[in-house]
Amino acid sequence: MKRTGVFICHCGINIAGTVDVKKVAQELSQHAGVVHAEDYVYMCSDPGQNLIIQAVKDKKLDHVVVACCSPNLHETTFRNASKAAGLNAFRCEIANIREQCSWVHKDRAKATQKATKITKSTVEKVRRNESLEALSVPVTRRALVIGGGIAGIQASLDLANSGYEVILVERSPSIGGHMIQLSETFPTLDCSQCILTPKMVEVSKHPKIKLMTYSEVQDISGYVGNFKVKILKKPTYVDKDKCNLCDECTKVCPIVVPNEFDLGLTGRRAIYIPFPQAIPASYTLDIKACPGLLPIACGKCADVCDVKAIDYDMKPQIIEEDVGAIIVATGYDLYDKENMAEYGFGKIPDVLDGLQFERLCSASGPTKGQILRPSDKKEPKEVVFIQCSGSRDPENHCAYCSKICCMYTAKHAMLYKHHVHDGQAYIFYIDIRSGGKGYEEFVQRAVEEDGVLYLRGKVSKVFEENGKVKVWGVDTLTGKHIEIAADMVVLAQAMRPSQGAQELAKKLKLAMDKDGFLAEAHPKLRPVESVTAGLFLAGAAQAPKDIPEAVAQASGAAAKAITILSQERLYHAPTVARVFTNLCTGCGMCVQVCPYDAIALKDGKVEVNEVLCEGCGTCSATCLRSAIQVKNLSQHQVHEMINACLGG
Amino acid sequence: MKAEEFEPRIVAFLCKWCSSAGSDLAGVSRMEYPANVVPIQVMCSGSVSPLYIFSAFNRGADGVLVSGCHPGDCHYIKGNFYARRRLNMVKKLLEYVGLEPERFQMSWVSAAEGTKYTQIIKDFVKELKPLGPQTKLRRTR
Amino acid sequence: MAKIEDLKEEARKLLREGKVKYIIGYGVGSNGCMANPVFIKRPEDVDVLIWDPTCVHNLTRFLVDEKRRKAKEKQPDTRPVGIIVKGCDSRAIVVLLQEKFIDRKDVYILGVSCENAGVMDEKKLAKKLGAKRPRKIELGNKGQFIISTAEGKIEVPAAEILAERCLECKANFPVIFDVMSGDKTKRILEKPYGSIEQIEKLSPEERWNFWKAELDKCIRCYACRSVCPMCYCDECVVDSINMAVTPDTTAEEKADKTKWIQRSAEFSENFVYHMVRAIHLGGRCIDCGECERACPLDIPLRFLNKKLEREARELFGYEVGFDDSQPALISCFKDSDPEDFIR
Amino acid sequence: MEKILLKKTLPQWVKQLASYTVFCPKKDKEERWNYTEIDHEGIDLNFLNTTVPPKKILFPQKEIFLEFIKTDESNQETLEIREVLPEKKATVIFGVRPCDARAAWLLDKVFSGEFTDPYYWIRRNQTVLVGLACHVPPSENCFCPSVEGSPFSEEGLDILITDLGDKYFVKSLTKKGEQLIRAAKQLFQDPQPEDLKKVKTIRAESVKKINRQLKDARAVSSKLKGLFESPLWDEESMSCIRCGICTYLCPSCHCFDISDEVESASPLKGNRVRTWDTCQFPDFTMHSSGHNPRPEKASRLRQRLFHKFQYFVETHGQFQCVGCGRCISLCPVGIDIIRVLERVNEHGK
Repeated sequence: MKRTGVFICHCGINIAGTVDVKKVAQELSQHAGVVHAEDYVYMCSDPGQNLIIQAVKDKKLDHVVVACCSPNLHETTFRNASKAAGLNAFRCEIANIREQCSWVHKDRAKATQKATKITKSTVEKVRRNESLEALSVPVTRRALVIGGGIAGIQASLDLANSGYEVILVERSPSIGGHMIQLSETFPTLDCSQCILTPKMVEVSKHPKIKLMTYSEVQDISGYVGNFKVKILKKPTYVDKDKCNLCDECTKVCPIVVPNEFDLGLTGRRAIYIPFPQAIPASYTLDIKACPGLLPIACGKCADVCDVKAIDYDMKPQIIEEDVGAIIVATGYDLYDKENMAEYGFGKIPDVLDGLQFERLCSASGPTKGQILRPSDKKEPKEVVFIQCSGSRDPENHCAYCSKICCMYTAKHAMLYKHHVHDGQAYIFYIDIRSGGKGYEEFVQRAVEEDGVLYLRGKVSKVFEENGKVKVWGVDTLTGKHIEIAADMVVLAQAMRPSQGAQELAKKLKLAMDKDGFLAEAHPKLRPVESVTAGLFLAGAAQAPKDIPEAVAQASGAAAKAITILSQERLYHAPTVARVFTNLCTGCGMCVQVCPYDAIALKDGKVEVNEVLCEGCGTCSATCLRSAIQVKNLSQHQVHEMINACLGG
Repeated sequence: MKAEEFEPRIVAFLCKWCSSAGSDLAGVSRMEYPANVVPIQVMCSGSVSPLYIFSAFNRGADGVLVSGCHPGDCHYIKGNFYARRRLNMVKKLLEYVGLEPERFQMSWVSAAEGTKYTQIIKDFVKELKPLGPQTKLRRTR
Repeated sequence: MAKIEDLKEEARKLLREGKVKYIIGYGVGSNGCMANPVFIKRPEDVDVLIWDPTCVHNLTRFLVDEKRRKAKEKQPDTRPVGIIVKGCDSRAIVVLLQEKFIDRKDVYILGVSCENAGVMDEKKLAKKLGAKRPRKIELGNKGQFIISTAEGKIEVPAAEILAERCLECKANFPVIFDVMSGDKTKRILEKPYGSIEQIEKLSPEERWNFWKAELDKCIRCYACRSVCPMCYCDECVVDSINMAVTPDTTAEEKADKTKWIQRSAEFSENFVYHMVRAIHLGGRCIDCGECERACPLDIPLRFLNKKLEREARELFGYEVGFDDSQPALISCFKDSDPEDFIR
Repeated sequence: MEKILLKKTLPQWVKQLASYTVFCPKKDKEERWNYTEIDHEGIDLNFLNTTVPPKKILFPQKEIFLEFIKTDESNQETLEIREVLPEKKATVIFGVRPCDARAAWLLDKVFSGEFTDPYYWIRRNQTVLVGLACHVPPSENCFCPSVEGSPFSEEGLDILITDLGDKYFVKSLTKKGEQLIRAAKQLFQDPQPEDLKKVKTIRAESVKKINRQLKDARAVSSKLKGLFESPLWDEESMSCIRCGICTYLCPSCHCFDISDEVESASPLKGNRVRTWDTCQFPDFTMHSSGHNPRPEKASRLRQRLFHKFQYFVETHGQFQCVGCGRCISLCPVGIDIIRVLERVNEHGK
């Protein structure tokens, strides 16, 4: 006969105030298999825990139930106490009679009755628990970072500098992300490239970092501490070790396509280097643009390459890597101008988005830092900046606030004034959100020092009219209709999860929020962890962020990853699914429903990979023959709990 | 027994991560609701077998509630989607054989929805009272 | 028109060439005019095979026995088993394949089309004939049944004595087969769920009284699950023997096993049994009607399964028994699955 | 005592039996005959035979033996046990077919002897069986003469009624039977010679009408012994689906299981019950070790026939089969006890 001990906590008056703990103890003492039942004012206190330890020893208890607060709070406390008394941790269970009983009821009799039932059902459960030891697995002490923007770069460097090998995967030919496109950064106005390139170089030179540009994560398997990753390395057709950056190839290349780096404000050749400081410093042959290699249609680039760096026979490679932790920093894209019906569907040449304007301002940009409007390369004298373009508009566009637009628009207006002193900058805004160190001061500076004109209100229409860009809006403060014949309009487009992030998220089994940003495990307490163990989030992939935030989160993610990588072995809850082989017919339904691919068919029966299994039990509800059940929460245990709940 | 005296006995299967946490939150926020529900914490609504529901009614439950995470919020990614399918079939079956539809209910309650949990229990109890004790499926003797 | 001769020829060939272990088919029975399952091992016995409207059985049930037998054999004979299947039976094979219970190479499927008819319902026939005793029943070429009795031949429009399930059959010809006799004549169903609509339209209380009366009758002979090809579990979850016993299982553990239902054939227990069976057949039942036919007390079990078949189709667009590559109803989902019943 | 009762006065007779619970076959809505409690208006002996034999009244599918309550106040265990005996109520079953009555007579043998079964005997002794001789075989598959019964056999009956058209020939065979007649003696007249003559002819006729037979059952029974290991069982059981129809609905099958049905685990409370069980269920012989001595359906079919035609003959000198034909008519896969036994006849020496 099992010998169960029950301990009822008063929690001061938190429980005893509404639940008659003495009565509960007395009822439980009569419950079959309960050989000890007592109540105490604070079970979680040292004397309280000692009561348990003492009773286990004196009464030779083999199971313990503590009726107290939610298991989320003190389960560990009491399981450790039971351990100290010589029991296996899983011989102890918590009956939640506070949050789910005493705190939500007033009627003393009813609350007491309910507390009794909850405790009884917990007794029925615990007495059928088995002793379990945590599962442990060795850790692969390397990390994978997906995305070579500022967040990915920062995370990689932090990991590498802590002594862990890092594989940094970037899908475009160079790392640097959007930050490298920026001209200056708020609120300090220091040059973006100047502060980023040193980090990029550090990455490329770092012995612990294996940089894989022009590559994409194809498939991922395994589990925290032991992931297997398949990475597709796209062919660049240029051997970057041979290439001496002489730039002869681009001169002879007959093909011109829009240049992504300048967001189409300039063109590039089919063979190209994204930008001078690109890392890795090498050329890439864009096979989509190239007239073709099978058969070789042009071949000029190869002809002029003295160092024979160009290799048309380069093939895509699949590279497999083992890692213990993964940081996802896939960043953002701007919400496409073409979605903005009211602002001319992006068809008006002098209506730019924020990033295009950055390029215009940038010293390395298409205009070498002069602000000239695309249509006629004239200096715009009146520029209208429109905030919340596509943001905060649940009806038509994105419901959320893209967070950084207020600041960079202020920066844009300011930069414009620094370039065009006699120009006028207007900013249409809904609100100005300038929370952050030095941010509000920055906005004030734009207004006071640079005379930027802020107009509160939404722009209703933007259209071309004899060489000007007409902007119709309303100043909601004066209620006046406003019409501006601008030379140029800059839209602060909303931030969206970067292209293809969704597909990747599916491969990684990452949850996404309704807007497609990656979901964190807990909005407050676990902001850099994903719901899947071993996967961490950094940068704008998780939500719109400015640079300092992205960098901070990246370092946070790196630190979180290190908590895994720094371990010899990882421990995993042993309450996992178990197969009753004699009942299994191998129908494979459980294999299909398992969210973690933890179940596999092997000669007509299923097997559980205990390390992959998270113990959700969906398999057991699916199995028609109860042939697979979760340890310590078996269908039999639930069945007995049901009986106890219904007072029988 | 008169409806107003009758106190329905309800078993509630709450998933650990959302609904049980939501119920905890209701407690932390000291919301009040009737004491008719005895909760059983399961890992995921996806683990609630139809056997549990039939068995609960067989042992005399007046009502059974299954509550899990909102679609997309499942701690186990998709367990609640399977639950939604499976238990929809159970509900249709029970109604088909003539059990009062009110007696078996399902809800999505997130860890942040203490208020919603409270409301669901209040409504559930309110709807069950006029029905009186569930004697149809209950084991006699 | 389906000809048994074609199948006999094929069967003889298979047995002669040793391509199959044996052939499961229909033969003349000794209980009235009803056919019986027969198991033919030698080519010379093939002549006992018959095909007529009394071939009601779903022979795929015997593939379950075959698998159990094979599992026990030291050097199992891996040749396939030949089996004669109607449209509904063939859907059972699809589900068995889908659930990996059998392998396609384990069966050689001799399909036979019910064409515009199907199989007859013993009770309807008895009503029709009154005192007369049927000796033989054949399908006439005008879709009528020709019944030979001691008092001479009677012709009856098939529809009048067809089994209810045949009148609601989705595909009255095999959907999977190695050889098939007969034409793929698709019957147009004006009321695919006619039989259950009469219950659906009742008030909850009337429905309750109906099922209470029916399930009260159950004596738990378990003919329903025994005759069902989908009830291939080695142990049914409602049987309290359902536990893995090892030499070191203690007596206490043996006593402490899940008893979802008690042995007494009382309503409350019968109810749980039949509900569990219905749910477990949801998205798996191919409506061969065997459970209902086998029931010695005529509990209309088909009404339970047909209802869930309908729900599976209308709620989830799930069709049973046509595609062995699709996942089972409850092991997949759509984001768009209805949740109007959820708060 | 032999009497004549006018058909139209049958209800009046039943009316006189107010002190009894009266059963008689009634059609359920699926048109199956079923023994149902009736009042005198409900009486009607115009029926074939019931699906469930009258054994369900003498040997119900569920019988509570005892109730137990175990309380456990901090290790002070107290166990309280109360015997539950069948409720006392005089019962009459009208319209018992001679075969089913004969089965009851076989059950009597099973439940008496060294250990008499109180539960069975309380029910048996308080029940009067009023039989109805068979003019025409109630079932296609009747074969009672082949197993030493007959359409008008009297074993197990208290009264045998023979239908003479507008009147019944009522013969009482026991004290219980006579009491039943005395309860309404004014309704009964003494039979005329022509009545007796008519009874004779009807009986002679009725045997002829039976269209199934098993030749030389005794020989079969002696041949069985040699066939324990015969391949015959495999062949004949191929189509068996291991359901319980043939045995649950057999009037003479009587195997049962005893189990504790727990109402509440704490305090431990429940009943010890006897329920029907059948040798055709795989778990019938399942050991708690998991070992099953009769794992194959072949061995289970063999058991059924050996029990009926050999073991029972050895212990009680009778076949444990009364030829009602239910197992043949109701078997979903047409396993035919006559055919199997005929094959035994061919095979055995």
